[in-house]
This record gives sequence, C-alpha cells and structure tokens, in this order.
Amino acid sequence: MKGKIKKLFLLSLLTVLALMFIYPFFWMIGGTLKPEIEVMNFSPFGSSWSLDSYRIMLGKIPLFRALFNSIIVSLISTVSVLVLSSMTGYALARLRFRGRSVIFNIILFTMVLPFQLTLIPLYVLMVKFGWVDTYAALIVPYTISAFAILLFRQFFMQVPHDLIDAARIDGLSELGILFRIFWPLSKPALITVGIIHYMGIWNEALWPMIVVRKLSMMTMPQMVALYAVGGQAESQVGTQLAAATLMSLPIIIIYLVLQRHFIASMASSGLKG
Amino acid sequence: MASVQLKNLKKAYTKDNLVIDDFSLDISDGEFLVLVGPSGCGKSTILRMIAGLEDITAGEIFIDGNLVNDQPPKNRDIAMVFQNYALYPHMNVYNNLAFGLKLRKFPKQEIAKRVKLAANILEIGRYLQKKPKELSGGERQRVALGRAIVRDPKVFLFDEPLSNLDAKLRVQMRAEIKKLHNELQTTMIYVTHDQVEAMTMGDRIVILKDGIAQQIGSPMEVYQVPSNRFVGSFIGSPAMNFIEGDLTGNVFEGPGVKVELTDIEDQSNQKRSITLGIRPEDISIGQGQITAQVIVTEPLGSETIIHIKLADNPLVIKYPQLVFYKPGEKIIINFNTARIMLFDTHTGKRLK
Amino acid sequence: MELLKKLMQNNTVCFLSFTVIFLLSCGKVSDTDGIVRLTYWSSTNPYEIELAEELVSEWNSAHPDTQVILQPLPEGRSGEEVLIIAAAGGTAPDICSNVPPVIVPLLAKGHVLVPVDSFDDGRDYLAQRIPEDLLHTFVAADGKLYQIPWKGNPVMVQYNMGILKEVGYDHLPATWSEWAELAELVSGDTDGDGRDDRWMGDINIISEWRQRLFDFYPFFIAASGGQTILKNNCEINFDNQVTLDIFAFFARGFQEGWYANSTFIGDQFLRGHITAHITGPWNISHTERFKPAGFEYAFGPIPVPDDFKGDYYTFGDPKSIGIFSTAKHPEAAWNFVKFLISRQADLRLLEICAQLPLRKNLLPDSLYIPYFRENPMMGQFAELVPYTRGFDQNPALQEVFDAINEQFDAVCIQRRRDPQQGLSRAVKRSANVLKARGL
Amino acid sequence: MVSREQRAGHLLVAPYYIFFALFVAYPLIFSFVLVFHRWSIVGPLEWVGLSNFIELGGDPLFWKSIGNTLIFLIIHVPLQVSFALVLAAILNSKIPAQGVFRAAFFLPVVVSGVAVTILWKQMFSTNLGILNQLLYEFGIDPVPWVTDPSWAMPSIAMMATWKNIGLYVVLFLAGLQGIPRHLYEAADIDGASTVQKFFHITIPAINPVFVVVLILSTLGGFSLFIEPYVITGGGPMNSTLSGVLYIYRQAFSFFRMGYAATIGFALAFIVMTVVIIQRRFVEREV
Repeated sequence: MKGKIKKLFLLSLLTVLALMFIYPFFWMIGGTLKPEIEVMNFSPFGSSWSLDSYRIMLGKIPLFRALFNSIIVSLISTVSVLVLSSMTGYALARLRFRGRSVIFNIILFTMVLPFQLTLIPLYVLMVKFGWVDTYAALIVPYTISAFAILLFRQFFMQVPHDLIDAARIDGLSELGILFRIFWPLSKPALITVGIIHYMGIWNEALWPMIVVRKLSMMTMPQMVALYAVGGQAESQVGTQLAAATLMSLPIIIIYLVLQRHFIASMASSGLKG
Repeated sequence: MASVQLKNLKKAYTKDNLVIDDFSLDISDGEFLVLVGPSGCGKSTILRMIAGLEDITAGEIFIDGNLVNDQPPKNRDIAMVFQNYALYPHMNVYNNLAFGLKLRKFPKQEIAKRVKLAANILEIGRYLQKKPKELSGGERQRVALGRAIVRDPKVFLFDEPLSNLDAKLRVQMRAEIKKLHNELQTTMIYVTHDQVEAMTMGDRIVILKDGIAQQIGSPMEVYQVPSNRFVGSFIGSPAMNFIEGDLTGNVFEGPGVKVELTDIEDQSNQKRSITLGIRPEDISIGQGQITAQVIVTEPLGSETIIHIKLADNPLVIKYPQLVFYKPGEKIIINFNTARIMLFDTHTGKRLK
Repeated sequence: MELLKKLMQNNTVCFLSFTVIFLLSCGKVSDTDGIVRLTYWSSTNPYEIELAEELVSEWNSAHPDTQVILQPLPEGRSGEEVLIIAAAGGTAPDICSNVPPVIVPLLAKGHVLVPVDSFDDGRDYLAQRIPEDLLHTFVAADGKLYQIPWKGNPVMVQYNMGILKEVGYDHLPATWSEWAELAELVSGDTDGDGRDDRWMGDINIISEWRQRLFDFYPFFIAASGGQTILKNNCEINFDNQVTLDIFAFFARGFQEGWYANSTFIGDQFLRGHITAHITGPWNISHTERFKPAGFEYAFGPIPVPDDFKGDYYTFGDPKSIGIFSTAKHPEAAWNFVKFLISRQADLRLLEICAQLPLRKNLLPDSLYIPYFRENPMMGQFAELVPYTRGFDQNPALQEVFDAINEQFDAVCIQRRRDPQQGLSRAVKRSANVLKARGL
Repeated sequence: MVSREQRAGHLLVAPYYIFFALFVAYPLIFSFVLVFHRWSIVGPLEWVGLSNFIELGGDPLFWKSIGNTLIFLIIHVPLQVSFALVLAAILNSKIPAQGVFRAAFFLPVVVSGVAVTILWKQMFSTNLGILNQLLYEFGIDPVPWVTDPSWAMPSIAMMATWKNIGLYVVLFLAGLQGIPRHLYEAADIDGASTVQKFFHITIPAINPVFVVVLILSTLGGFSLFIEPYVITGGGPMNSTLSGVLYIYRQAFSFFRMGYAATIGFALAFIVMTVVIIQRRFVEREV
C-alpha cells in the first residue's frame, strides 16, 4: 500500500516535470495557429485557428528551399564525417605509425578550443577559396569532427585484433578492413556519430550566417533566425513561431521515430567521448 | 604446398629490445612444425612474421623459395587460424568461409564447391547459414579451420588455436587437426604454449625461450635428449625433477641424496657444481637408500602422482599403479641411474 | 535508417551528390559578352525589396549594356557585420543601398568605398539634392564623402490615441513635464488583476548600443538643439547637463513604472500595452497593416526640456548608398546610383517604402505634392528632414555609444548608480577609446 | 624499409592532416598573429606589440565576463547534476511509461537553439510571459527573469539546464542501469535503507558519469553564447556578458579583431587550465 502511494506520488511528480519540458512546444505550435492578438496567452488554444501564420511566413521566405539546403548540407557532411573520421579513428586505434600519439593529443586539444578563435581566419579562408555562398563553405569545414574521431577510436579499440589479422590474410586492404569489417561491427558508433553530427549541423546557425548571404543558399536555422530577428517578420509573433516550428519539426519527427537510437547514442557519446 | 625458410630473423619493437634474436629454420614441404614455449617467448611473433602481420627487423623469409619479406599477407598464399577464431561476427558461416575467395575474385561456383568440400571435411555443413555467435566454441574453431582450408594455401599457420577450448574438446580437435594434416599434406606451422600439444602433433618441435631457439627436433628427441635444463623442464608432464649438488668423480651428492652414476667419462676427482635431472617416471619406490617424506598423493586411476620432500627439496614421482601414502609417511625411493641427466648449474647445458 | 545505410553504402549515390553540389556551386556568370554587370544589394525590408525590384527591372530594360543583379542583404542584428565581413572578404557587391553611416568611417579607413569625389559630377550632384548643412554631417574627417546619403527616417513619438482619449489627455506631450504627466496617467494596472499591464513606453532589454538610438540619442539631439555626441567628429560632446538631465529623466521613468522593463516579443504597441514609442515613418505602413480595428494613432515630436527654446531636431536614422572599391566599373555604378536617387525614384521610395529621401524642397516639389496630400503623416516627417542628425564620422563611434549604453543601463534601467557617477564613467571610457582608436 | 603499417596509418590520417592544416592550424596561427596587431577586418594589419595584452589585463569587462561564466557554472552545474540524477533515479525505479517521460525530458536537447531561444525570450517576459502568468496563478509576484542584473545569469543558467538536462538524465540513466543488481541485493541482505543504498552503491558506481557531466558542463559554460546573444545581449549591466559574447562584440560590433583574438587566447588558456585542474582533481578521486 505504502509502495503504491509512493509510486503514485512519483508518477504525478514526473508528469508535472515532463509537462514543463513539453508544454513550451505545445504553446509554440498553438501560437502558430492562434490569432496574433492571442499569441501571448497561456493557453495554447485560441478562439479560432488558421494556417495564416504559415502562409504569411512562407510568402516571405523560401523556407522549403532552406529545408532542401539543410538536408543536403547535413547529409553530405554527416556521410563525410562518418567516412573520414572513422578512417582517422581506425588509424589511431589500430595502426602503429610514427606520430600517432601526437595526433591523438592534438585532436584532444582541438576539442577544447573556443570556435570564436578561428572564426574570422576561417571566413577569410573561405573567401580565398571562393566558397562564399556555396555548399562547399557549409560542408567542407564540417567534413571531419574531432569528437567523431575520438569516439570511433574508442570503439575500434574494442574490436579483437585477430579480426584485423584474419582480414589482412583474407586479402583486405586497410580501407577494406575499415569499411567491410569494422563498419558492420560498429553500427552503434556509426549511429551515434551520425545522429549527433547530423543534429549539430542541422541546428548550426552562426557559421552559415557568416559564409552565406544568398537567400537561396541559406539553411533553416539561419533563415529562421534572420527572419525572427530581422525586419521581415514585422514583429508578427505567430509567423516567427511558425518558422521556428517548421524548423524544429523535421528534427522532432526524426527524433520521435529514432528515439531509442537517439537516446542510446547520447548515452554512449557522453560516456566514451 | 611449400617449404618455408627463415634466415637470421630478428625482431625488435624498440631499438634495444630484441624479441627475436637471429632465428633460422628450414621447414620442409608438408611438415607439421610446432613452435612451443612459455608466453612471451616470441613464438607468435615468428608466426606473425611468416604471415606478414609483423614487420621483419632483419633477416629473410622464403616461402616456396620466394623471398616474401615485402609481400603483404594476402600475397603470401598462407592461411591462418587464430586463438580467438577471428570469425567475422556480421557474416554467416558460409560467407566467413567464402570471404577470402570472394576477395580473390574466384568464380561463384568454384567458391561454392570449395566451401562445400571444406564443410564436409569438418562436418559443419549444418551451420552454414548461422552467424558465429550462434555456434559453440568447438564449432567456431571448425569454421576457423574451414576458412583456412577453402583457400588451399601453401602454408597453414596456427596461433594457439585450441587454447580457448575445454580440455576434452581440445584433445578431440588435436586429433582432427593431425588428421587434417595427414589428408592435406600441407606444410603447417603451429604455435602453442602447451607442450602436450607440441609433443602429440608435431613432426618437429622448436622450443623457444626469450626469442632464441633452445632446441629443434622430433618429439622423442627433445624428450629424451633435451639440450638444456630449460627444455628438460618444459617438455614432459609432470615436469622433470631437479636437484642441485656437487659431482665428484662419478658420485653426485645433493641434499639428502648420494648417487653413483654410470657412464661418466670424467675421472678426475675434482668437485664441481651440477644439477641432477630425473623425470618423475624414473624414480621408483620401495627399494634403495634414499628416504623421503610424502607431502601429498594424487591417485589418477591408472597411475599415481606422489609429491615428496627430499631434505626440503620437493620432488614428483609418477608411479604406474594405484597406490596411496599418507601425508608425512616416510618412503624409500630409488633413481633409475641410467636415465639420470646432468646439467651445468650455471649454463644449464646438458652434460649427460 | 535502412535507407540511409543503403545510401551510404552506395558509392554511386555519393559520387552523384558530390557532382550535383559541385555543379550547383559553379553557377557563376561569365563576364565576356561585353555587357557590364553590376551587383546590387538592397536591404531585406520587404518594401525595400519591392522598390529595388521595380527600379532594377526598369533600369535593366532601359540599359541593355549595363545589367544590374539584385540581391537582398540580410540585415537584422548582423547587418553591419555582414557588410564589413563581405568587404573584408572581397565579396562585397558593387553597390549597396543599406550602408549604415556608422560604419562608413571604418570602411573608409580600410579603403573599401569609392569616394563620391572621384566622380566628376559627384559632389555637385549631391549638393543639388541634399540640404547643405545636412550633407556636411556625412563628410569624413579627411574632407571626402565616402557615402551617398540616400534616405532618412526622422524619428518621432508614435502615440496610441485610444489610450490618450481613455485617460482624458487631449494633446500630444511636447515637454518632459507633459510626458511625465501623461506617463503617470497611463501606466499601471488596467484590468484590475494587480499586475501592471500598461506602460508609457518600453525599452528593449537587449543591452546593445543600437538600442540607445531610440531613447537616449533622440532625446539628446532634441534637448541639445541638434548636437551630436561628438564635436568635430572627435571630441566628447556629451559631458554636460543635458546628458545628466536625460539620465535622471529616464531613471525617474523606470523608478515610477512608466517603462516596462521586460522582454517582449511581438508588437506590444499595437496590442495596447505600450502607449508611446519612438519610431520612424516606416512604421506607418506597418501600423496600417497590422493595427486592430478602431486603432487610432498620431505622431508627435520628441519631448524637450520644459525651458527649451529653439528648433526641434531629431535623430534622422539615415541610410546611405555605398559604391565598393571592388567594383570593376565604378562609373557605371555611379550612373546607376544616380538613377536610384533620381527625383522619380524618390517618389517610388515614398510610395512603396514610406521612407523619406534626403532631398531639398521635398514638400514643395510638385512631383511629391499629391503623395503628401494623401499621406499627411508622411508630410509631418518630411518637414523634419532638414532638422535631422545622424552619426559623427569616427571609427570608434560605436564604442562611445557602447560606453553611454553601459551607463544608461546602470543609471536609468537598473538605477544602481547616480547620473553624475554614470556620466563620469562613460566620459572616461569614451576618452580612452577615442584616444586609442579614434581619428 | 618503410613499414606497410606506417604508410597505411599516415594515408588513412591524410584527410585529417589536410583538414587540420586548413581549418585548425592555419586559423590558429592567423589568430596568433592577430594578437599582436590592430585590425578592423577591412584595411591592413597594424603592429601594436603587446598592447592588446596590456589592455586585456586592465579590462574590467573581460574580468566581468569571466566572473559571469563562473556564476553560470556555480548555478548550472549543481542544478544540472542534482536534477538529472534525481530524475534518472526516479525513472530507473520501475515507473510505468518510463520511455515517454525520458523522451519528454530529452525533447529540448534535439530542438535547435534558435527555436528554443525564441521560445524562452517570450517565456522570460516579466510582464506578459507565460512563466510569470503561471506564477501569478499561485499568487507569486512577477519575477524580473532577465531584466534584473542579479536574476539574469541564474535565469540563463536555468534555461540552459532545461535545454540540456535530458542529455544528462540519459547519461545518468545509462550509468544507473549499468550497476549490477546483486550489489543492491547484497545491501538488502545487510539491511541497508534506500537512502543508504543510494549513497553507498549508486553514487560511487556512477562516479565516471559525474566526471563526464562536470567536464561537459564546464566546457558548455565557457562557450555560452547564443542564449545571452539572443535574449539579453549581455545585459542588464553586463551581467550576462559571457567570454565568447565579449569576443563576438569586440569582433563584430567594434571590429577589433586583434583584441578579440587576444581575448580568445586568454579564454582558451583559462578553459584549459580549469579542465586540467578538474581532471587532476577528479582522477585522484576516482
């Protein structure tokens, strides 16, 4: 009996807390459907509802183009990070070569560098390459990630060494070993890196703001941030929330579908990274 | 099928730490050679150098008469069986067997034919569609063998392939590998730390210690005429007994023992430090002059192992019948003087 | 995930997508057909884009040999940054019509702007268009004119007349006392729930020097009779009673709850929570578009101290056009700029954007009379144009503003410091900044 | 003989070499050069020797920003750790619909910071925000969340906790589920209470998670940027001015690249020192 009451208490406590985390999102979505004058009300439900906020917002900014850009940029960058970082991670974990520990320490070091330190020189570099307003500027600086390298290294160190030897005798090259033996064995690591990197790139706003000025090349967070902060929203809260909603929706849907993987990824990333 | 020659092999991981020092060996075509030694003696390193998995610091390796120092493993036409089986966990048994052939661009039918053949030899046909993790240890070991067989290589390399199996299975697989060798007549190089495996399987045995070959010979040779105290102690179970003492003329005197030896050529009556070695089965009980105290008796059914104490020196006797002595009981023992071996106490070299 | 995995495993897909990206990023226009191409950035204000599109297409059809490519410049809080960064990277356009005069000294110092003086008719053309003393405020310390002053938006106070009527206040406040009087009347709790829900004005909580352009700075310009915060572009001009009084007046306002010290999103003026706010003519069309039914409003001058005598000056929030030195055809760019600021184009600026060209005799000009007749409120702003002030020409000006902002925050909003203390600190920091980085 | 493994190793790392040279080493060297210069992005570099460092030493705003970061950490880290741990412990105790709750706490983690700040800016509104509307229902006076210098940084820390706590709940949960059941069974036999079990089994077992959480939160605290940038701009009275925001302000509001780079290096130095000290301290503990 006592146990039941305790459980009931914990359950209601959790429900209240969970509401604190979900309610703002309900409110946000509600705000996009309410009449503008009622947006600031506590209740997510308005006296009437319409899709006007979306219509107005989409009439002003090409958000679907930004969606396309975001998908392209995040996808290519993620694939590249998986390939290139796992290559480095494999070498660091399983190959003996001169300078290996130096490289490892350098990678650790780069993890704590504040990004603002390199922001301006990086931009100057993009300009020199003629990459401003191109996908290259959005993708190339994100083709390898120190975090991914370290995670892959950690994961690969657990693979039995005999497998590498067997594969070498079977006739695989080092790249072959990586992609045909280690990759299939490292699905959790691949999913972890993939999800974390994809999420990071999808939500990145600062770098695109610096290297992209063309409306047609913008990614979602950049376009939405500029829309909400700049003059285009004309202080219409509903349309700002609509832009924020459309930006968040894809990642929330992916999250809800792949929830188990997301959470497992995050758990492993923290413990190993 | 091929011969393997190793010439003056050296291996050093750091500059002044030689793991293998000047190792040379000719392995003839179709031979079953066993490299045996305690862990860390360098036996696996030699095997891995032959496989091409380790760089060679100095020296040369020939397989079938060709210098392979700079050849990657896949070009050496060898196959290897690993201690942990090293099966690809994400492939089923069939693909594990076929993988090496696929990489070598064998036609599909040829691959299927070879896999079927190997599966028949090893009786693993039922498991072909299973993943390695669904198999028992022994079954996995068969698959690992099969993977080597399908390749039909010039040389088979075994790196302690049985050490992860339980005792019964180990005995069984030992016989199977030997049988396989008889069927295939391929050169096989087998690494183990277990002297029983070495003795039962090898045509020739190389006993290694600290990167140096202590003795190379047939199982009988190394058992009967070990070249030094290490080989004597390493080969044979239970291990050889040693008593340190002095030799004057043909009389050995150690703690609690005085033995008159035959076949001693040295007639000078000079006294020198000698270690006497005698195998447990060469000590008899019941008659003689040496008195010892029993520590413990281990009846094994057909024979009995008796641990005794001879003036604080522990010795082991293997008695070919079932007997029982109480701990502390005094017994009379005798050494079979013809089988006594003498070793130089300082160098360990065998004198007789 | 299955799909993703398959895609990743498929080399062809990877190769194809890389190719697509490569092709997409290579879509640059070649310059070999003898046609001069100019890139032109407008602001992203939807009305200004509309104007720019119209003017550009008109220009392009009339000048087949000089084609202008239009692109809006993202603004928001990073507008200045974007422009400077673009200039630094050499990716600036040929022409930009959204150059904030406050960064012109920096751009000039870096030689990224073409001075108007380098065109034969440059200075004369502008002298004809712009009132002389106004034009003078745009001239750099070295005597050159690096910007083409285009439009100004004199700021005034916009009042919610419904609230004024409700509290029985029948005229617009002109002095600080009147402002205070009205503020006392309107601020407080209107729905009886014990919480304040209406204020005289609001202050954007984001602590940034630019926010002071819509409270402290207009008050300063007005109360000082048209002075700016620097004298001769390099000496501190705010170490005086005027600043002290303004600090004290705003501190009193926050003390007494006239101003909402809160973050807001959305337009609280139109929702009736804010009675008055300082804004420019652009807000007329915004108000017209989004106001609730029955909403009445009016514009009044920036209040001045009770004993003030003289002309009513205000902050002009000017925007300039710049021609960047990366332009390959500066003469062609100048010709296009002359078209952008032509008499006819200025009419469209009024009609589409409701923003005021910096132009002599704007009101009497026969071309604009019908417009101002229809839009009397715009006339109100137009009258102010000659009485506007913009920015001093000093590359460290933003830091001086920041020093004032810091103290405005401490003295007025938070009331943790008395006005004299705050002023001394602002003066001290500004002096250091000007000494180290000024002209 | 160049060993095959040597060659393969360098070949596999080659993309990283290129990446490192272009996107890490070059910008770092460039920044380091900037430290000794005055540069407004447009225009040439002007050599100023050590004067950027001299200015930094006497710059009250820089020290203020470091102090602000410490305030953020002092509030954020304990809040984060204790709440995440309690939530994880509750979730771990055979609660129905555990997955639903976990997903709810995790939701803010996946949503873009831009969307979250747009939301919270509204919620922080003293007079019209839904946070104070809610408090009003309980008879609590409006809280000046981000408009009062003493409240602003704690509010931002609270928001950061809300945004990230799901991640830490998941980390702790993974740690808790990794504790072997027999430890608790042994404690039950010894007659330990729930609280005793928590402090003597649970806490020591998830010690490694603490280390990770501590270091991650510290790094997060020192790179605090987008929240104050969007919500307060560093105010009121510079109470939410973070180190990174100060760099950004110097670089992109005042266009003082040399000075911004100097702050960057100072900040990097401080971050690394703090992390190294934490590691030393924590590693000794473990």
